[in-house]
Amino acid sequence: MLQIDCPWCGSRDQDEFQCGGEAHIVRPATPEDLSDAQWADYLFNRANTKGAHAEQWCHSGGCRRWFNIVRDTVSYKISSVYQAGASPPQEKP
Amino acid sequence: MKRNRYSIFSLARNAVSYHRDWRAAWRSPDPAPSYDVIVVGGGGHGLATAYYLAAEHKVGRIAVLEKGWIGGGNTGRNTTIVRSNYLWDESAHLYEKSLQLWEGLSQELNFNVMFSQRGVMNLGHSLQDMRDIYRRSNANRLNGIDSEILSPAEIKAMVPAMNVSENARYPVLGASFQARGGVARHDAVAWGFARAADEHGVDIIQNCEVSGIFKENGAVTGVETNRGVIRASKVAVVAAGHSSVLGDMAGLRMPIESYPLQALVSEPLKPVLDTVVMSNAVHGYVSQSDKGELVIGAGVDGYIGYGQRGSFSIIEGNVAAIVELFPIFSRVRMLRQWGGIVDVCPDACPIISKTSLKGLYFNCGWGTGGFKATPGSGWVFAHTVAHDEPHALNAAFNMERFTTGALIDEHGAAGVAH
Amino acid sequence: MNTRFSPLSEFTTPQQRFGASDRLDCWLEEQAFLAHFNLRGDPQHSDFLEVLDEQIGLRLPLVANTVSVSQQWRSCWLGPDEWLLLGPKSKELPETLMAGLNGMHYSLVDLSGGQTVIRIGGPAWRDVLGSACTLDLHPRTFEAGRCAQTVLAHSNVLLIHVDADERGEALDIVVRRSFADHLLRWLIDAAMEVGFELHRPRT
Amino acid sequence: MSGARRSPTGGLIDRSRSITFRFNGKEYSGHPGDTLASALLAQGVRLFGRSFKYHRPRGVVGAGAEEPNALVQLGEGAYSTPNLRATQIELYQGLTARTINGWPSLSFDIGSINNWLARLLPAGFYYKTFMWPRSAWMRYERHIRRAAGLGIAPTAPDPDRYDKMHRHCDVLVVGGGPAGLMAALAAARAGARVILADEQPRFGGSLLHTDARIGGESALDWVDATLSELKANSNVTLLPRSTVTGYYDHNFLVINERRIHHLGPGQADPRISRERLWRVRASQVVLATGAIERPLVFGSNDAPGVMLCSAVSTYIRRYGVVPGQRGAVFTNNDSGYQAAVDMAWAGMEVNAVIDLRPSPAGQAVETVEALGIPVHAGHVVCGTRSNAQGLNRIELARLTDNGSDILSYKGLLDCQVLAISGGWSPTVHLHSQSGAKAVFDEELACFVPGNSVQAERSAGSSAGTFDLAGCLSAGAGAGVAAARASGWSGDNLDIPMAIGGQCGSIQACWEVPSTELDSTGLKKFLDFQNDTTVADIKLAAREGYRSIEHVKRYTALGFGTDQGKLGNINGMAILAKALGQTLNDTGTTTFRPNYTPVTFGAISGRAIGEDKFDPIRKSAIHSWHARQGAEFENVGQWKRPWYYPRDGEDMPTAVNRECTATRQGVGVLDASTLGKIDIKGPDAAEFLNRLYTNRWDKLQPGRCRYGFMLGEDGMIMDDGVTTCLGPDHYLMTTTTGGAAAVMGWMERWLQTEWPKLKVFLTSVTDHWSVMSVAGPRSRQLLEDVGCDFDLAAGAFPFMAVREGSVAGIAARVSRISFSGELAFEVSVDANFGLALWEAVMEAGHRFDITPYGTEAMHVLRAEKGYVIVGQDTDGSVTPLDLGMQWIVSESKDFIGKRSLSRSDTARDNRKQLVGLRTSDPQQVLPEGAQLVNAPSESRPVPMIGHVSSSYFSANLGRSIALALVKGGASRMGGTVYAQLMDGAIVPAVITSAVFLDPENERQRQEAV
Ligand SMILES: Cc1cc2nc3c(=O)[nH]c(=O)nc-3n(C[C@H](O)[C@H](O)[C@H](O)COP(=O)(O)OP(=O)(O)OC[C@H]3O[C@@H](n4cnc5c(N)ncnc54)[C@H](O)[C@@H]3O)c2cc1C
Ligand SMILES: NC(=O)c1ccc[n+]([C@@H]2O[C@H](COP(=O)([O-])OP(=O)(O)OC[C@H]3O[C@@H](n4cnc5c(N)ncnc54)[C@H](O)[C@@H]3O)[C@@H](O)[C@H]2O)c1
Ligand SMILES: Cc1cc2nc3c(=O)[nH]c(=O)nc-3n(C[C@H](O)[C@H](O)[C@H](O)COP(=O)(O)O)c2cc1C
Ligand SMILES: [Zn+2]
Repeated sequence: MLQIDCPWCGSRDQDEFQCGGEAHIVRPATPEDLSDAQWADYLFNRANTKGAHAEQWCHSGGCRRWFNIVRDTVSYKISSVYQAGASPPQEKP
Repeated sequence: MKRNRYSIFSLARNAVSYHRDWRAAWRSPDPAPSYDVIVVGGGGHGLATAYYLAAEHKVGRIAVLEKGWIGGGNTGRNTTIVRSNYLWDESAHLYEKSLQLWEGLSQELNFNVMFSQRGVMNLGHSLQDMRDIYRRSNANRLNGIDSEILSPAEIKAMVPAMNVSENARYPVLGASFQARGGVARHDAVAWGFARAADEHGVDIIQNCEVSGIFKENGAVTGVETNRGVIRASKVAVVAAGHSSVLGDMAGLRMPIESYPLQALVSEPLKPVLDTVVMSNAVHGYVSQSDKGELVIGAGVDGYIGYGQRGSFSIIEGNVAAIVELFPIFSRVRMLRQWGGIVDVCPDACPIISKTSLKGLYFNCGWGTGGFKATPGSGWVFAHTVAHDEPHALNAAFNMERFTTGALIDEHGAAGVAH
Repeated sequence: MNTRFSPLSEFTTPQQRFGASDRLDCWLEEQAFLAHFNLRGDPQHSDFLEVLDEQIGLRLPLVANTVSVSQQWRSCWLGPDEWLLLGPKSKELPETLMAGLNGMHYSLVDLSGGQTVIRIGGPAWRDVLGSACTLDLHPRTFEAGRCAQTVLAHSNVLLIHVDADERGEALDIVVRRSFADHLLRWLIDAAMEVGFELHRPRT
Repeated sequence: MSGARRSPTGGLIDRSRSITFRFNGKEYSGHPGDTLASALLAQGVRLFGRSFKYHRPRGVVGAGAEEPNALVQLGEGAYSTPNLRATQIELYQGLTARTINGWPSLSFDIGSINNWLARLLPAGFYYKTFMWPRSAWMRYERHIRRAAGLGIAPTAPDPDRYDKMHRHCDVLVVGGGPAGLMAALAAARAGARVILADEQPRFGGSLLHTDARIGGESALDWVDATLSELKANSNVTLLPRSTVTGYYDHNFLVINERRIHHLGPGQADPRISRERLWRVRASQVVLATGAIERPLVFGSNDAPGVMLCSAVSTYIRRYGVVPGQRGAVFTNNDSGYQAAVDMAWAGMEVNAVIDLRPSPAGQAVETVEALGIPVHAGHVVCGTRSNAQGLNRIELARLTDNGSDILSYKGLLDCQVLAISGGWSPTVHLHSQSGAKAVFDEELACFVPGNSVQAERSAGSSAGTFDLAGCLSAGAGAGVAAARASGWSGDNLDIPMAIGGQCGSIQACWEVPSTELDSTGLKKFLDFQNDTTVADIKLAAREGYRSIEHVKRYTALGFGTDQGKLGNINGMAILAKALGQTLNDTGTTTFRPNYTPVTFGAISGRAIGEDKFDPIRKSAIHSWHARQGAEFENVGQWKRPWYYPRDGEDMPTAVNRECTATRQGVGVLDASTLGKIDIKGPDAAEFLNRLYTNRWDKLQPGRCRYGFMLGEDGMIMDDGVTTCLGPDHYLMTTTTGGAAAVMGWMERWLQTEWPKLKVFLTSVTDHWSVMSVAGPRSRQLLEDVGCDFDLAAGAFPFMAVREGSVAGIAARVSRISFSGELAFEVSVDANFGLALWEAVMEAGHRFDITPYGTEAMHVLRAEKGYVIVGQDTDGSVTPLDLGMQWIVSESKDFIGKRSLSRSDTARDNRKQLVGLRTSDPQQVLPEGAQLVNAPSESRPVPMIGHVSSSYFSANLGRSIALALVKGGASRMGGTVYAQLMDGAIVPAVITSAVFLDPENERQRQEAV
């Protein structure tokens, strides 16, 4: 039962949120230029990381804003929250 | 490697010697430096693959590498529903092959896997559910798979505990029913395959985690493990929730995400439910184990997770769904809940395929519904590995389908995918 | 001329009151026919804020989950570029506001028919709400000037702290029309235990 | 014999009042404050049940949550509840309970024959047999199922209610013993918001059964004083009868409060829930859950009368029960001596303290010896003998000096109550559930909490601190630390002086040695509920089941309703020894919720039943439909009128009537449930271009257009009509079921992928009531209703939109049609929806206006070949498959476009939408019917598609169907066969999917 810090509303129960999966997958600018395999990679392949995973969430039961978090997919601990469009914070050394 | 054969007679014989003389069901050998085939993952599918490789394809030296204890993955934590009434031809034929293997599995393995053909019911709660049920049942019949459509009255007669009242929030309008479907004793499936594979000389190596895959010139050459390097020219990965992790080791990107899927059991009860009941719309499924617990499950958490646990709110929704369908279970108590890591493909169908790397094979993506496929999956995968070519039954379940678009989408019409 | 029906005007329940005579610790009523407008715009754009201030005397709250109040309007933060303007009964927004906003990227949408407000008060309102609400409603954290969107009994709602109703502290629950009946039913069920009174809609 | 086994004084029971109750049909009495177990013990009952596998007679072993044996079926009828522990049932007047296992009766149980067959039934025997003949398993299974299972599910719906409560707190303290009370006090004094939960009806924990003193007063007085301070603090919530059952991620904990169990069925105020599930987010958690005493493992250690020392003390001190006449103690540590003292205090004859340590010494020993009780050091109990009432003798033996073997047998000792103590197992359940790993402490001979992974700390005996003074100060320390960690600055508390409750050394003993082979001698039970014995564990290890998890599953160790609270650690230690491992190597099995079982009702809370399981969404016109006797259809969460039967009509008659009336006169449909999204901003058209397959940049204000939305995989996701309301301003409609998903989808693209697009979205679904007025008379009707703009075709063309007033209500009217008729969709502020509807109905009298429901709507649109997303599409259908190339723009990119050119998606002979005409016009194909080219008896029959929509069309006087057929577009006029479930084979001809008015003259109809 995650408790997620919405960058706007603060800490809320996971049931107010919706996960949008892996973050930072950019839609190709000109899909027509892609091979079928490249398109399939964009469409279906996912890092599915065991460990620190950058993912998109939407505060759908609250402010309806999308944002990103880095969450450990084993411990479920959330190490950072940042706004949509921002790049993931650097790993601490 | 002759084992004790299991039977009532051997049981009686051993009783005389106070059960001192039972041999180990499977050995616990140290890994050899190399094998012909390494199977990564000691779940039901991996063990079945090893068994059929040895028993049917006479592959000589096989090892199953399991990072924990065999059957400790999804095989040991699923709700054990077995059925073959899938919508699309490709899946229907594959699962039906599996169901046929189930029907003789205890004898084949000489291990009672308690396959109980008590029937599986998929409820329909909306007009669209009923259309889908007709479509799927009709297709099943034409594919040679048994299927019936039940009216609410027929459902009530089979499952008196169910509320089929018209006043329910989502009334039961009917159901599809596969009488040959049912449940099995999940642990026994892993153990039975392990014992039978061991009998054919397969080395089952537990506490052996694969941490790297070696390749040379586009072909696989072995694996790195916490118990040293083990060589093989064929590596068959059957790692379920960890498929992406292994794919990553080989440099493959996979169309897989791993989600927490939970299940729970009630305290044991005297028999009260004689068949398996699944509902997509009310979202839950339930059967009663031979020990008497209600075994209950629902859907995955909405985010990936490797923690073998999920969120409580899923459990709440799941239990509410069961009480909604079975109001008399309200005073029954939940004993235990747990989770597994299910590997989900975009089209809710598995991958049983060669890869771009020679000698590397993947069997994964079974998601929330691969227990029923255990023998069939092992059978076709063994064929694929032995012949370096898929069997007709798994040809469609290749990786290329994500490129060509020839998905086999079982989301829409197959009901809850268990 | 034409009869209006608020989302809960036809609400029926066997009980309008429930509780031992000594205990009616919660009351509920619909605040029907308020003016609801959803406003979107860029708060970085100083003109945008100014127009609102000038035209309807509202300083939009820029702090998340807070409310600002003017003579006639309450404005609730819904998102970094989104607010709910709640006005008195069927209040229209002045044409001049639209005119003022013209040329800016904004959106001002009338939702008056699509939402209503259930006001809940009485000494036990927090417990009644606690049965469904995952937010921390403790007075230490949810106090005057606060609002919050959340999910209540499967319904998306906006909660607004009401500081100075003549009957004491209360809470306004803004809920979509089609969910209002369900939500009120749920709240009444939750309020059984503390005893409740269902007031006629305030229109 | 009432009160025969009560001590004359003492105990926390109300001796002034008596309660009668029934157990196994017999009437007994007890006192308020009793549990069912204590009351029965006080009445001399020793036999509580039969064991699961061998059906051995069993009595009470414990006094709380750890009890494995004394399970009962409580109550009758709808109140009947299976598998409750007698040790946790508070006695109430009129209680009835029955034993769970034992047939035909508890004292004579036929199943006990299994006891004699035991040798044939080692762990896992069923995996080895019941395999022949192959078909027989189902028969065997029926018998196995009947023999298994514990209690009986109720047979009627639950009359009680359940609810939930959400709370946030600074500090949640679990357990209200000395450690927990001190923790709560410390945190509360620091100002923190505190919840203190204990599963018992009273706070005090083990202090409820000691003679210890705290701060110069009796422990109970200290408890009372502490509680009154906590009660007076408004930041403290005290939850008795509340078990913390689950510890989840991010410090989310679930508490199961039992609110009325103790009153008996039907006795409580019906407004009060039976159970409440507290959902708590705690900033910090203090686990003061105490410790559970471990049994010692020896031959026939399951005889009724063998009880934990702490249970014996509890029954005596807390319940004033004298559990027997002659007692003895068997222990490996000091704490067991207290039971001897307590038994003597209660007037029992205490024959011996058997201590397996070679030379126990110290205060405990002295006290016992002072009472004249012989202490047999270096001795063990190696077996028991029972009569019909349970334990009557124990067999003693002397250990060798190193303690590993039996040196000699010392004969039998009379004994009805054998109090045993094998040491203590800290209750690390919640700690472990939180994700932490308990570690084995050799010195304490128990698992203790390891490193925390969540904001949690253990204190008191749950952390391995077994002396009272230590528990008090550990609790206080944990409370202050927790308060500080949650942002409060608390002072350290003064720790009151504790007298009593010391603890001494322990000599670990996991199994009392015996000379015979385990499997031949008396059974040594580990898991009483599942009849798992030491021999079973050793057998499992021999058979290669080496992981503790395998052993658990093979032997059922810890699988019971007590989840191994009593026996697991002994079992793990025995396995470790069999494998030559340390206990830390072997490890524990995984601790999972629930700590104790939780009622399904409580987990569901309020969210069950017709009006709470899921919201019922209603349109503003719903009440009118209901008054008309409409039958409703669930569409998503909405209730939509399905059809409106008139006096006694059946569904087909009603639907036919609605369909013909609409095509011939005028019909009205409540279309309010469609999703509606207001789209505004300079980039709105560009955004629509990206979302929809067709182009939107040329759509003029006042006009609307139909569009398809695809997933990025190229498959149809949703459809609807979007209107251009003005420059940069659009109103999109979506399907009823898809509304929320589409809105979410659009927001997501905007916010995450295209944040530079200046577009604002607002859901306005609920704001608008929409009625579709359709049919040749619709224009006239609207004129009659009163419309302040020109409805004439020239002024108001097809696919145009007008704003104005209808029936005096501000309205937006669109000339769009899903029925293929001349139609107007009128939208008004939903507060006026009903008024508009009534005005239209009123004016419609003249035209015999007919309201129609979703079924007629489906027929009408099917006559026109219009698809319904989700019915005629299933996630594998593209617009091209529907033959709608015209809607797919070549000249721009849109979501999903790239997928359409993949080899499989671009293939020719994909399944394509066609119409079907059965040769018998009266025959309506079932929806979902499979189509084949050549019907056949042999299986599998290759299938080429299926029927997605099928109706009888009253307007056409025949059946019509839409189907997806392989290569269907190029097979017009060809015949296919539906080979149905019932074996029937129905030929049908492939036609265009448009059955009526292919030129669209009716809907465009420019003059009436
Ligand atoms: C709660 C739940 C309910 C379910 N219900 C049903 C149902 O009712 N019916 C149904 O048909 N299916 C069901 N399923 C799905 C089913 O359990 C799985 O599809 C199936 O068991 C998969 O079997 P497997 O052998 O492929 O995977 P697993 O049993 O998970 O085996 C994979 C093994 O690989 C091992 N492994 C992973 N990484 C490595 C590595 N690096 N090195 C070595 N070993 C590794 C793992 O430890 C694991 O033992 C359910 C699943 C869950 C979780
Ligand atoms: N002599 C010994 O060796 C020995 C051994 C163990 C304990 N003790 C004595 O026992 C006392 C221990 O004090 P303590 O405070 O640590 O424990 P405690 O046993 O007094 O209290 C623990 C409390 O936690 C409650 N509890 C446990 N799990 C719970 C759950 N999941 N949810 C809600 N409540 C739960 C129990 O009902 C109990 O009331 C001391 O007095 C100590 O001396 C002595
Ligand atoms: C079909 C099935 C039935 C189960 N029945 C029980 C049961 O009766 N008692 C029990 O304690 N656990 C039962 N379990 C749950 C297991 O104890 C365990 O939780 C599960 O296998 C997952 O393993 P883990 O919890 O050790 O991670 C059952 C599991 C399955 C899959
Ligand atoms: Zn937010």
